[in-house]
Amino acid sequence: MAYVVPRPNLTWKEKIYLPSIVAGLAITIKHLKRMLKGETKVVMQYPEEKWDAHMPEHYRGAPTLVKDEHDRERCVACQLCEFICPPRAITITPEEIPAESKFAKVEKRPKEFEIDMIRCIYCGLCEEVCPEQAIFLRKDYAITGTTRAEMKHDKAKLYELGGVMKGLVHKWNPKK
Amino acid sequence: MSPILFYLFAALTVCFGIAVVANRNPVASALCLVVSFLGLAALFVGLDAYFIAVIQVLVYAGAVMVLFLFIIMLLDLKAETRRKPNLPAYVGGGLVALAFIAQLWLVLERYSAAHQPFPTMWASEGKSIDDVTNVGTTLFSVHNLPFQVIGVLILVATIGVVVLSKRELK
Amino acid sequence: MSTETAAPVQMLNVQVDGVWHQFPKGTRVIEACSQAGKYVPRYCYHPKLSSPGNCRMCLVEMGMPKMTPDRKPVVGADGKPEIAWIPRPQISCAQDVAEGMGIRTDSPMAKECRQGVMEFLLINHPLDCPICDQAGECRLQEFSVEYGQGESRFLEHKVKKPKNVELGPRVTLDAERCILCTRCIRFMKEVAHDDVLGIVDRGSYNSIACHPERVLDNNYSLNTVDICPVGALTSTDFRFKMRVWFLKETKTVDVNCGTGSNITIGSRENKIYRITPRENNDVNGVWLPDSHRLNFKYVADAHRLHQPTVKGQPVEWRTAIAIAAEVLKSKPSEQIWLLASGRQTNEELFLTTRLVNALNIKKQHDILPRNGTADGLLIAADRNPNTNGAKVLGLTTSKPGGRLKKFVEGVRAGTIKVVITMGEDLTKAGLTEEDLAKLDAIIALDILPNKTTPHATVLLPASAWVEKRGSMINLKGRLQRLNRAVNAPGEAHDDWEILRDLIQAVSGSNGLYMIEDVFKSLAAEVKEFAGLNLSKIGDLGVQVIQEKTPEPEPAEAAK
Amino acid sequence: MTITLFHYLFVSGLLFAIGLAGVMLRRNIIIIFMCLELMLNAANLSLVAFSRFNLVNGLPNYNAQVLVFFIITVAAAEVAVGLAIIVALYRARQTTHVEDINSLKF
Amino acid sequence: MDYLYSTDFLFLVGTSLAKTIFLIFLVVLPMVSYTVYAERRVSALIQDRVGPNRTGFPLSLIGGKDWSPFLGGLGQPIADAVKFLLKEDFVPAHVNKFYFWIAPTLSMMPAIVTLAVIPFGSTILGVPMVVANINVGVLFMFAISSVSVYGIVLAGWSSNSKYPFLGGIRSTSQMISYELGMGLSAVPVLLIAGSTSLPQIVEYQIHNGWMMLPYSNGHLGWGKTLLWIPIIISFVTFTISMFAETNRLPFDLPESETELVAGYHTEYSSMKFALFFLGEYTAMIAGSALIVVLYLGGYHVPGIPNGDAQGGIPILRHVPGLIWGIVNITAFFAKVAALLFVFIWVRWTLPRFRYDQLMKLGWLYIFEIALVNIFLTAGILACTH
Repeated sequence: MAYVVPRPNLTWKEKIYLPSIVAGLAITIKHLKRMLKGETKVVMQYPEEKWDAHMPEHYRGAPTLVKDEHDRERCVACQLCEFICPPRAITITPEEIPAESKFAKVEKRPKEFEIDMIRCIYCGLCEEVCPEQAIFLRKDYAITGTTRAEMKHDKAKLYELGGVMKGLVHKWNPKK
Repeated sequence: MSPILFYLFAALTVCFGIAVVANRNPVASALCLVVSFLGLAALFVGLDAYFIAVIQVLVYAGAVMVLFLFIIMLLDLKAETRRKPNLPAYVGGGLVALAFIAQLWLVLERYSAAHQPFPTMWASEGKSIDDVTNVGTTLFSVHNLPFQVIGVLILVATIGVVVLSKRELK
Repeated sequence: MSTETAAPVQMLNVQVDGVWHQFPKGTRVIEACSQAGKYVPRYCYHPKLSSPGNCRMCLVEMGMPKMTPDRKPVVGADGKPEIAWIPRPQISCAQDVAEGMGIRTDSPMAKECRQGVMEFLLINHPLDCPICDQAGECRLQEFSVEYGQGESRFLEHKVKKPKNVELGPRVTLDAERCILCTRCIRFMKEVAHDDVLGIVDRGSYNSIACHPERVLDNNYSLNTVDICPVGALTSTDFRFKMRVWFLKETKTVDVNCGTGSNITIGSRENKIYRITPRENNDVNGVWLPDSHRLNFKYVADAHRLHQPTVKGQPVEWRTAIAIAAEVLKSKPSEQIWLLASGRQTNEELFLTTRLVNALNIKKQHDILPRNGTADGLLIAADRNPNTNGAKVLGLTTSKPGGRLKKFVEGVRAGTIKVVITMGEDLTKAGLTEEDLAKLDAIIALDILPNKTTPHATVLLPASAWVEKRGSMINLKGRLQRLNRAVNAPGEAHDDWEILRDLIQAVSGSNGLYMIEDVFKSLAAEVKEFAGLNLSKIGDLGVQVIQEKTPEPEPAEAAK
Repeated sequence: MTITLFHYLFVSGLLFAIGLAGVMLRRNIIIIFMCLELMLNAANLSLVAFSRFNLVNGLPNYNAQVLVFFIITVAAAEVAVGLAIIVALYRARQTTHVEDINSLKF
Repeated sequence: MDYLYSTDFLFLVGTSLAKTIFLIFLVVLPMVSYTVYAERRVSALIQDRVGPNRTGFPLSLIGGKDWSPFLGGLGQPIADAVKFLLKEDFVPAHVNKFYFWIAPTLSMMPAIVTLAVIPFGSTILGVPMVVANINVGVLFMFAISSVSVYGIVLAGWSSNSKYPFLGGIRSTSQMISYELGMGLSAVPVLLIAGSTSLPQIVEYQIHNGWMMLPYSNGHLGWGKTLLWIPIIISFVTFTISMFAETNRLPFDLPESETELVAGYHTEYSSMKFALFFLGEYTAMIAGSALIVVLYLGGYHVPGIPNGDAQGGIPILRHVPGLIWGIVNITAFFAKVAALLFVFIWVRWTLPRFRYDQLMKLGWLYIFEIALVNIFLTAGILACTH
């Protein structure tokens, strides 16, 4: 059912609108004056001032892939992050780990893992969904590039950004 | 008016006039008509009728043709581009137009005054070449009654348009 | 339906979760519960296989009517018999319903039983779902969410079993994930009649294995992957290629033989990853031969034709069609021959008949027969999927390929100058490449290069069967529907569009803009299709030819 | 070569002929309407030309220009009404093609 | 024919050309780009932000020590221009190519052409500072600016997409509606000045005080005071109509971002988009210039002589006229700049109208008030003269 918004009954004086227009103009010019006098506090001037030092622990920067302290890939290419990613920034090509590899127990790894940083919205869902704790949003936020290709982070780049993350991961746990 | 400018604007007017008829797309036709009217306004300037020239642009190019364009776009007329041209009508219409032009030529050729150059303008005392003033004076003094009638006509037209464009109340 | 049956099946009153239902005699309890809307979880039970009752997942509470000492059922306050509940849970998959039986599928005991069974099943399960291919369609995942408990209480080391075992050329086993439901063993024994699988070792070390010196290489081996409720058996071909939740499922029909098995194509971003059978008890049940299932790779071949060519030179479609029409119009109709195909859909065949009519080449057309041997299960001897369609539309005689001999002679004698081929290799019809070089012109629709395409004057890239919509009639006279799973590569068009344009170029307008329009004209002109449209065919098809058509004799046709 | 009254009158005549031809050739009522405007303007051109040609006290004959002024005014009113009619017609018949508007009542 | 080769003619052509180049390339186009910059800066200041403040001139390109942020922010318009020129000029596949290409030009040209009749200064070395001194100047401005609607309509129509089309349709009806109000609003001024020639209107104001500042020439009088009332009404309605004609907020319905993405230029990019932008701001400048000429005394500053060292305070007449000519031009553009600031100020203060409100305002208030105002002016004039 449509809801009818009650309209206020304006007096004749209000209906001319001109006084209120003038009042509005006065307000805006007051702001302008205060800005010119430097009385208004303005935002941080980014490239010169940075808040890197005050960055909170939960800051969500660029998504990266991590290895554990034994240089083992955590990612098993389950593609859940690819599935959950709202802007579809992640593309994973899975492959089987060859039997002669010392990590063959895990059977599967990403052959290619790409995150398109032009698309990424830093929502952190990939980190949240990852069953192997392989993807983390690190604190790099100024991701720039001069070409589209450059903004597509591949597996090597992602591991380079991510570095090492210590701790036990499910698939290496002999009890599981 | 310099002959070069006259021929330029006359050619503009006539060519775009032809394009109005020749174009199958109504939007293109309307735009060609606008250009034709602008050329016509330039011809008026050449005849020292500045006021009329400006009114021509203001009313025709600025208002009437915008209205045309507006209606054409609103109705989204594309049907005609799909229709087959009616050949006999084309030939007939072309012939009539040509006959008219030929006749005009014959008449004008024999009209000796038409081949005299335009006399030079000069202003006697008390009068100026400010043609807004002059047209205005003539309009309000000599042609006052027709002017009033025109006013009534416009009023009637306004009412007519309002009535017509109202959706019929059933 | 049941009114026509001679002996009506006896209906039994059964109480399911407090509500009384009627089921025909002989219904399994587990099926009865499903029909009553109470799904009972199961691992080992499969409606097409025998019931060993070894997974214990389908435990329910059961009871029989309470009897008075004089063997009369005790009637309760509601006028229905009272039920004497059996104190211990029963498996519902190995028992038929009986008169007055009571079933409780969601009683506390049933729930607790399932929870316990789930916990036991997961004791030695590796829980490697992020790696496992079954994830997403895994019963173990689904039921542990629905009926299991949240956490594992198991603290010991899990039993290690063989992983990544090649059971056969197409099936890989991960014994750790196996829950020993034995569906695969029973399938091989009961359906494929190739008793190659069994269980070896004892107790916790039980695992599936092939008989010594045998491998699982049966042509139906991949069905074991389908029926495996967990990720123990996986398809080597599909292994680690793509997660199943990404796959767009397209319901369509197999075209490798006349059976027309119902299938589901799993594709993602224009690439086909796998083909699985789709249940249709009138055609293929729930099975599909491996050879049919894996025969889709050629669709994504790098050599696919993707641009129309005229004498090898790439041209625009408009030009190609115009040149083809020019060629056809320049020759008298006696010199033109059209080789249609049993792989075309009904719509394409219908437009082909229109082309035949437009060119006035009566009796100068046929299809190429394709014969093999029937395997007695799902593979038919006729390897053309739509021979019946070609017969119905009059593009071939009751003996497909009967006119080919005359055709070959005509070409060799020089009386036939122009050949149109609908995706068939002319060398398979009996011509040699020298014969092809002799022809004035060949107009070929095809998807891949073959021996004919280099000789084609006008080569028109068409769509493969997974790239088009349409319908086909299988050998049993069932009209079934094809659907588009992926898009055709490059500039390749749908066959019916090519034919439409060709007919238009040869004979003028025909006003068809959608495949639905084509079917509409088809339904208006051919009695078998009367009253139908593409959506009415449905996913399971409609029987359009009632009498059983005799299959072509393999011995004679395989010349 | 100087430009004489002849030139202006001939251009005016040409424009009129074009408008006339358009009215006869075209079947789209809006185009016909535009061609009518073209004819009116052709008349305006000859009026202004004559006004300039027949000087009164060294000034153009402003009676002619006033007439042009009237024509423009009436034409504008006519266009407004005409287009309103066309829109009403289109609403009723979904066409602006004169050959399709052939029944007396609708 | 002889006239074409006479010195008079060559002088006329030469000075006109010089004036055109000065006006368009040296004044108006830089003014346009810096108006855009001012728009961004003022809006930022009004909204307690900083605005574009860092694009300087890269001095390193011309041998500077390092890339110094010289005059922070003032390089922004140049950077914008470079960006517009270098951006990919994307033409969507579904557009009507010819009209799509011609529309930006059509929206830019009328705005520039109207500048021709604006007297932007008194005289310099005896040459009047107006490109074309025609006696129907006001009408000419109205006529040409009414043609500018074609650019917008064609852009909307040829884009072949919903938002531009709606923007085009809105714009057409809006501009036609407010043209009437604008024309009628200006009539009292024409009645009082007794001329439609813009230089003559300025002349009148020099002798009789500015329209909006009737006592600026130092003379008082009953008639003048009475006439002030209709002039103020006329000024207000004219300014409001001018806002609507230039599609500025609160009348920017043709390109209202919240409803139509960007209205008629949604599908445009790169230089074609820049032309629309330039056209809009040029129209703004032309409109402001017209207001200055009609109501604010044009180039005149009380007490300052004109370029021929006529009028003004007697002592100043001994200073060379050239200086006063330049002072007049500066005064004119200073007035225009002040009005442009008002345009921007209003934009960042008032919210957008609803479409029916806009039409109601145009047809029921502005139009009626302007009409009554004409009679009022005529009555006062008849009584006092």
